[in-house]
Amino acid sequence: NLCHADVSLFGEPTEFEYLRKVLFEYMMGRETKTMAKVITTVLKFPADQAQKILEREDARTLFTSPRSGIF
Amino acid sequence: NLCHADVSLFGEPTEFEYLRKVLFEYMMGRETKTMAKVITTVLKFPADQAQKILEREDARTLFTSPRSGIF
Amino acid sequence: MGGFFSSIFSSLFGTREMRILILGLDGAGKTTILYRLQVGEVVTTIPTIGFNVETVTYKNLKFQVWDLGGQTSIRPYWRCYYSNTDAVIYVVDSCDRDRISVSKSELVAMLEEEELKKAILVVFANKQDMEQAMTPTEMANALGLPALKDRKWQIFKTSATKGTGLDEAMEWLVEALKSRQ
Amino acid sequence: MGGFFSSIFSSLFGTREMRILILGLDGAGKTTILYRLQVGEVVTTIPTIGFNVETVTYKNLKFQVWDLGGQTSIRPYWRCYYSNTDAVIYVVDSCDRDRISVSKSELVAMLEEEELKKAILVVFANKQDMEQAMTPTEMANALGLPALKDRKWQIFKTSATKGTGLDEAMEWLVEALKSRQ
Ligand SMILES: Nc1nc2c(ncn2[C@@H]2O[C@H](COP(=O)(O)OP(=O)(O)OP(=O)(O)O)[C@@H](O)[C@H]2O)c(=O)[nH]1
Ligand SMILES: Nc1nc2c(ncn2[C@@H]2O[C@H](COP(=O)(O)OP(=O)(O)OP(=O)(O)O)[C@@H](O)[C@H]2O)c(=O)[nH]1
Ligand SMILES: [Mg+2]
Ligand SMILES: [Mg+2]
Repeated sequence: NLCHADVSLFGEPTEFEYLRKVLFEYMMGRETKTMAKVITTVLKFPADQAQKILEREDARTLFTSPRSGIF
Repeated sequence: NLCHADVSLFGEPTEFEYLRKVLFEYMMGRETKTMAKVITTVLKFPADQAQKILEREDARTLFTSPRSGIF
Repeated sequence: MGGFFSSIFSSLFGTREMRILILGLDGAGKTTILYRLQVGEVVTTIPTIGFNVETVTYKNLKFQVWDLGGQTSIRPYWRCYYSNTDAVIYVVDSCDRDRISVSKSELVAMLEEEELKKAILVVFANKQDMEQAMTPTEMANALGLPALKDRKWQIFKTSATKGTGLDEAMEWLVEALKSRQ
Repeated sequence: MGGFFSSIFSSLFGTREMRILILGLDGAGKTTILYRLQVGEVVTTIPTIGFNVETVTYKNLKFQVWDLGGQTSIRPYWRCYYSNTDAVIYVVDSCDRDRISVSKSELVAMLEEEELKKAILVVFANKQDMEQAMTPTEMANALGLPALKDRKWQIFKTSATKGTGLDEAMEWLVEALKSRQ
């Protein structure tokens, strides 16, 4: 049986594990902008939704970026 | 071929669509506590990771909950 | 004496949104009911893969109402939404005799959950506009409602498309929520 | 005169973390290199499903170094990490002649990305401790490096396990980053 539980929509279990890792970091608030890009790509979000999510990330990193305090 | 692109690790494409919907709401900052529960369940996060995520949600809803202003 | 506290309580009751879940098998009419309650109209629905959540105001009370998709593969995730739930509206298609036992076991599993211990249960015997509809008594028995312990519950005949029975059910629910305070 | 501005610049350069990506096929030695750079030791690695990100301090400069998993199925996601990248360390297993062409096409695709237009490229011809290792010249040609346009690049022989070649490569990278300011 080729369709065992480890065969994923992603083609490979690796991708599933990858998603979990990236999501965990995102949900713990780490590098959220980059993680958001990965998540929306891996899960093939429709373009409009991906854009909304990334715009929201831009808005929130404005307030919390460690780089924003330099100037 | 039973293993076409719509067959997912989740067993069903419905679950994949479901995950995307819930994640979108989470990433847009809506009902994040509930969404976090769903996400960690759907993706079968290890118990320790799920707990860390939910603790973090508890901590942040303390500051942003619409109910917290009542008293 | 009691005036001060009761006015705090009533304003609290007036301010705090009650959390209500609409649950039931796919196709039972949950989404139709949600929007019937919210906007008073029959909307065209597609199967809910995910959820709808709306604020419904009824008799000056605000409810945050969650309508969760009922398909088999996503039913296991209902439990992720149980926390802080004040009431469950359990919707059953009164014509779907084939799946009444499935509907029963989902209901039983749900009521066993600790997080729903104090939740009020309203069963909507929906699609009563159809000829073959089970009667509420028939359905109550099929679902095992009379055997429920430590649960405030009631069953109502409804037709979400015709809009019948919903008012009566919501009125009962509001009273039940109030008297629970 | 210039003292004031140059001290601002040096403190800026000293404060702002440079963003560096370590890319390359699976098994090339990326994770081994990351921790060699960070803690100066050879760590035991497992294939990276996801990434490692560490702050590496080198000659008073702080780098945020991302080591991304290189397996085929997750390689398409490298591009999600490209934004704001100052340099790419591209790691190649010098003994993996079978996949040098795969390594080349991944490199070419990467360098075509707009977001990496200004990124400096350092190729690590890794596993030079092995007998069958390709020479840097051989590898540079196999990767098509001499044909690169508008790109600051260099190739170095390294052995992450023996710890050879890394210092030289990092020194070049630091100078390249500084002179780019
Ligand atoms: N005849 C009749 N049809 C109804 C009634 N309520 C809903 N329906 C119809 O039943 C079908 C399913 O209704 P939905 O509200 O989408 O069902 P649901 O419970 O939300 O289903 P899922 O989202 O899949 O869980 C639709 O075609 C509705 O128009 C009713 O009272 N009578
Ligand atoms: N002989 C030799 N082995 C090395 C060298 N560098 C790394 N290795 C070994 O190569 C294997 C793979 O190394 P990793 O650092 O895990 O490879 P990677 O590039 O991170 O692989 P992915 O995470 O799958 O992308 C390990 O067994 C390392 O010990 C080297 O310079 N020489
Ligand atoms: Mg629905
Ligand atoms: Mg690795």
